[in-house]
Amino acid sequence: METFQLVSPEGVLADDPAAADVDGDLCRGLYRDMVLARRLDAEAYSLQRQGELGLWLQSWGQEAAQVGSIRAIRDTDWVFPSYRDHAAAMCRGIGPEELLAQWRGVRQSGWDPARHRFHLYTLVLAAQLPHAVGYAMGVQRDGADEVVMTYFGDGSSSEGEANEAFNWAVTMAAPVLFFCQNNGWAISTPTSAQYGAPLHRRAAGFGLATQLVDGNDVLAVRAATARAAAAVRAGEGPALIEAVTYRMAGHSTSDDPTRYRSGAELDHWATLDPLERLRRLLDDRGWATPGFVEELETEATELAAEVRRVCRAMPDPDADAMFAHTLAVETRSQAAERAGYAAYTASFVD
Amino acid sequence: METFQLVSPEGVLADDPAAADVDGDLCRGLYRDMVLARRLDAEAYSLQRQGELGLWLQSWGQEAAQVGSIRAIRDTDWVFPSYRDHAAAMCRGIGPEELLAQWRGVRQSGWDPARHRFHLYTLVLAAQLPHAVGYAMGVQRDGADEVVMTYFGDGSSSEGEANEAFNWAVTMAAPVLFFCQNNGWAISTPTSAQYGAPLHRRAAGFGLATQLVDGNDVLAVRAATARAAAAVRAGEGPALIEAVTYRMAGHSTSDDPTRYRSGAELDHWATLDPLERLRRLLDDRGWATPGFVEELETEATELAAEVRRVCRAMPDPDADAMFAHTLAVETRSQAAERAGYAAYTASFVD
Amino acid sequence: MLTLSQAINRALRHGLESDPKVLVMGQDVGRSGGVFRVTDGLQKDFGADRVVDTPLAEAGIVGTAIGLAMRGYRPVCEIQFDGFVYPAFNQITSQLAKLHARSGGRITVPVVVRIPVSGGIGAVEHHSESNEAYFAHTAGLRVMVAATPQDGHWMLRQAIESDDPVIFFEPKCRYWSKGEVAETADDPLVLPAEVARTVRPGTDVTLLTWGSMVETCLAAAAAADGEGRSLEVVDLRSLSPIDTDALVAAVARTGRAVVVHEAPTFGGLGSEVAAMLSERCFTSLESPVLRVGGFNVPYPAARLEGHYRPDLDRVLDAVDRVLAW
Amino acid sequence: MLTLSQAINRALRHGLESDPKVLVMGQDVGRSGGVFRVTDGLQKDFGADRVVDTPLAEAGIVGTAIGLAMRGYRPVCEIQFDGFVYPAFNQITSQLAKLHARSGGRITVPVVVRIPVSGGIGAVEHHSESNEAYFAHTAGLRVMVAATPQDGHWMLRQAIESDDPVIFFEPKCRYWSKGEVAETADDPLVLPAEVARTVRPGTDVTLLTWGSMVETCLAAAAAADGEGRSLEVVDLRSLSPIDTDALVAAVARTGRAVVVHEAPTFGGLGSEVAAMLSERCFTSLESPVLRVGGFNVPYPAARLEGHYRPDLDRVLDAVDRVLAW
Ligand SMILES: Cc1ncc(C[n+]2csc(CCOP(=O)(O)OP(=O)(O)O)c2C)c(N)n1
Ligand SMILES: Cc1ncc(C[n+]2csc(CCOP(=O)(O)OP(=O)(O)O)c2C)c(N)n1
Ligand SMILES: [Mg+2]
Ligand SMILES: [Mg+2]
Repeated sequence: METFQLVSPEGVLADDPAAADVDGDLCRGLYRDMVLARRLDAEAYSLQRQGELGLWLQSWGQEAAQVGSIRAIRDTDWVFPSYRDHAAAMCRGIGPEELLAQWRGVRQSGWDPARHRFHLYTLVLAAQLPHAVGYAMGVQRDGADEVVMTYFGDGSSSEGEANEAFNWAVTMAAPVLFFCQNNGWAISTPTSAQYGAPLHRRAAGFGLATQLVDGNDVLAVRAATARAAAAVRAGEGPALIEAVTYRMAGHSTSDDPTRYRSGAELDHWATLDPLERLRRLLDDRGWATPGFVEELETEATELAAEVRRVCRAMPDPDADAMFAHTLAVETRSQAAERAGYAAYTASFVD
Repeated sequence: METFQLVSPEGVLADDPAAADVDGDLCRGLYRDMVLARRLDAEAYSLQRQGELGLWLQSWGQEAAQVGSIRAIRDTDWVFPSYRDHAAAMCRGIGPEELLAQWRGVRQSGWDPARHRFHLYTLVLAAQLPHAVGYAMGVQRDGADEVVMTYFGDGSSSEGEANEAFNWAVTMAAPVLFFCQNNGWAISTPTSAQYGAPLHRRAAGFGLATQLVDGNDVLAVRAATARAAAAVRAGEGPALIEAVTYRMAGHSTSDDPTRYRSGAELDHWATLDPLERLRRLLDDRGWATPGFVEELETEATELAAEVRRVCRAMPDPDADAMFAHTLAVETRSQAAERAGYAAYTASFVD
Repeated sequence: MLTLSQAINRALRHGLESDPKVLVMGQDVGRSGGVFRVTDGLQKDFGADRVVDTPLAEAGIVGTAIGLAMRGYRPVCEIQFDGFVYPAFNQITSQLAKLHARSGGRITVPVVVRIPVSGGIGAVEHHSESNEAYFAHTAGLRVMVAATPQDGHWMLRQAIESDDPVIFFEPKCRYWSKGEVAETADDPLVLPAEVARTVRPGTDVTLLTWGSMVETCLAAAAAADGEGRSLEVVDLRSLSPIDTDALVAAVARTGRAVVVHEAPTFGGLGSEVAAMLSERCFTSLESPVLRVGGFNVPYPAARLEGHYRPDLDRVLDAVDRVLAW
Repeated sequence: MLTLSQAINRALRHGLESDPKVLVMGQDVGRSGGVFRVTDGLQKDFGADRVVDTPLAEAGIVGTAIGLAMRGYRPVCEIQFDGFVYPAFNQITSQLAKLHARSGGRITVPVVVRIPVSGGIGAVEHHSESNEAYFAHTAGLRVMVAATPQDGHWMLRQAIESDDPVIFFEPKCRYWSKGEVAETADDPLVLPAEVARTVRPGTDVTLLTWGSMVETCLAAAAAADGEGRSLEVVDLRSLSPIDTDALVAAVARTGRAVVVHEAPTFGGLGSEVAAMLSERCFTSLESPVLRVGGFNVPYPAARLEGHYRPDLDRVLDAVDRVLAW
């Protein structure tokens, strides 16, 4: 299968019907999404280095895959993300405090999934895939005009649960769109040690409609996702998109990628940077007006400041929060445990 | 993919190079394997009905798939079966007592896997597939000239572990041959509710070399398996064979298949019976000499008698057997538990 | 009088009838009505969209049920046998049990996982396990076990109505045993799900038990009666939470307790009960709390299960020992 | 002096050197040397065929290890974090634990499953669980936990040499702490794997603990010492089997016991220890056996783990209570 691309690394837009709706507004919007996401990501990274966050998993390099896909579906569509999907989350209106809370360790999740139609991050690899399929079965039963999209990584595709989800979705003809960000690595494991045949081929074997797309080309991702989502919406069955991209940073702030991958590889992918590629197109077409560029830079700087501010401002949670939501209806023994611990801690206060 | 067939339901042998080595001896041998297997199966069924076995899962209808495949590999190759593979087990020299012990409930397994290079039956669906892959990784490391074959059903292919095994085998280029007996049903679930794309297509997507074969055509199964095993042996990577067959009986002696499938379907498959098909070829060619037919009938009758005899003769196990093999080296607390129970039971004997 | 299996079937039917969001899903639950006929007739009456025959994938069953629950549905999943719940263990422990807490209470996952459990039917391996301890130790789940048709019906209805995930065990050796089932929810025989039930009063020793062993304990109590010993039998019903106050009150009265369950005693849920009672009844206990259960071995071949499963004699032997203390 | 992580690394290296059948396998164990650097340098020295970076599939890791073991290999698998062992739960409980019994002793499966376990490092969800109770309750497994570099090295070597499957827990908050490691197997400090170790003698109260909590109990004992209370600390080391005789002897001496572990106490392995001691030390106990552990809630967000994990104060609080009885 050929990799679908609309914008060359040099920033040249292909003469393709899929690019028919491309204009300055669209490109500026997507560029803004990506710039802000990268800024938040970089800021969170340095906050982790300063000890303000316990951990951070960078989305650096994968902005086009995330922004292109989430901007291609409707706000009423539901998303089941993985854990590195900060750019997608931001497009759904999730703010810095909500995004950072989990990584600061003050809560286990930051946002209200229902409000953003964006589920919590799932850290157990691939576990969100059956959730997405089940949710889509609900959409089906409701007769609703909605598509369910779920993000996962190349490594996660090896888990049994991922493959059960692929098969289940096809069998049930559930309106779900699997979106794989193939960033080449699962921590230190390259895709060559992860599977012997490309994921998009495997997915086709399951009966999913598949597309392989250049994940660093935001316009291609957007067009491919729009096409796939439209087919899913039309009841043509579930689909899978494999977006080829690259994780520019380490796996997480605990990881040292120089142990397992070469500088040359990194240099190569740096030339394919998704932001620069779109910026070339913007510049070429004269769409990057000085006003836009300056405003965006201001906005990014303000965002960075806000990220720092809200992060540092997050107070440590109260012990009581630990007991609050184990069950929807607290049991007597849990209430006793909670009260017991409160009395115990109170005994230390003079 | 077209279904590979060598003998038509009418018993006509195709003019195919894969049939070049077909002769009377070969066909008589395969026919004998199938006849004996069916006889054992029928006998075990009636023993269950008489209360001599707790449960029995019939292989009736699937003899060609099993005999054709296991006769195509070498005795030095290893097999990881499922639980309905009695015909295959018999070809590996596993006797009636060994086969029935588990279903009579006197032991949890009947035979020595190493002696027959035939692993225990695995009742947890698909759990044997990763074992086969791991075993094949061992073969690989030993540089041994062996192939590992594993049987599983259409339903089992939906389990996460099955798919992990497919992917793993391809990634590791392990010398394993997955053999699916697609008998149309997983208890009451037809393949149409099991998956949306045929298994052989899915397997190809994983990067397995695949073949679709008429599972009621013992010569086709044998030829396809021989071909696949040769490729695996030659280091060309793992393979999968999907053999289309039919479970003529209920899922087990506890199952009433009339609740979920039609008599017409059964009638149709009765016309495709693997034994009759080979018998037609034998008759056509004059390979079914009267001596052969009579001897086989005698042998089958004797086998049936032996099945009844060894089954009824199996004594109930001693309580001590329950404690015997929890760990390779018994712990002090287990020894104490065992001794305590022995003392307790002894206290009842006057 | 209904069998346990019929009582459960009616509870499912009630759920499907009274709430369009209730779904039944699992392997062979539809056309065939389940391997124990528990879902018999439901697909015919409610359709294949609400009584769903699923692919053969337990993680998929629980995982998609979670997704359906997030969409507002109330799936009741069936795992075909106790020994086949393990492929779903990840979805149950890391997702089903934790989503409410992880989401700060924003997500509820009202999923019921029904599991035919325990031995006594002469089954082959993996079909006779008593694995309640794994789930009871998992915070975020409710764990219930129905020993009677009454509980099979009413406790399952409560489970379906609960906004919390529930692991619902059905002792398969009791599927065909009959019992009364109350007609209405306000019948005094219908207890809240979290409450232990004294199924037989007694004064000398308290037997604490659940599921497949309730009947065994009742038989033991009847036999002891003949020897002038008065055994109390308490059915825990809810295994998480445990109705500790009721258990403590019972044992404080008799001063002697034996915990009886089918799972191996080593690390079994009986150890929680015994540890808790030993602590809270420290001054009123006249003898140690004993545990009677399976041995620390994998469930054995069918013809050995009579040795493995606690029976009347082993229960009475423990009773003798606590009384002789 | 080695860190726990280095001590384990050397045990793996020893296994790889001394037996060509030993393999190390798991996610990222090769080139990167593991997320905790435990397998650092092994692939470089022993090659990618013996130190195997696997696909991202836990059932596959344990399942293929079983197959390799049947072929005569001795795989040592790594599960990257405690919370990610559940996808392998089916292979562990229904296959790894049972194959020896199911085969009537004909098959041995010498597989070690190494699991970094417990909290205390400020990790995100699923990275801090103490799930030993699930495995200890599973007949057919040996369960060990190394609280010190000494045990990290020698007990792991014993685990690798064992013909039984072993779940080997490594408390991740101890990976960087240093300790002596004996040079030779006949050093008296090298204990058999099944034996509990009295890490600090004492006369007033026995603290029974393991893994991440050994250090906490030692700190509590040191603090209590200042107040004139003599606490004994026993590290169980082996969680299945448990060295019950040693525990009983210790508690019979002091008459008072507190079990301390990080997992939720409800249904935790501490309940087995407490139930067993309450039974066997019935007459010598001067107060109930208390349990100190995690609460019955999912492991909380990192900034709450200080509340969740037992600390010196909570241990001493329990000590006060048993002494005040
Ligand atoms: C079930 C499970 N196993 C292991 C891990 C540990 N782990 C976290 S991320 C990761 C690699 C994931 O790779 P991929 O799916 O490609 O996503 P990426 O990090 O590249 O975005 C691993 C092994 C986990 N989180 N969950
Ligand atoms: C993990 C697991 N889930 C469920 C079952 C119960 N069960 C036993 S056989 C069966 C159907 C298997 O179908 P298939 O794989 O097609 O094999 P067949 O019986 O047709 O030979 C089911 C659901 C099981 N044994 N293991
Ligand atoms: Mg990746
Ligand atoms: Mg089948």
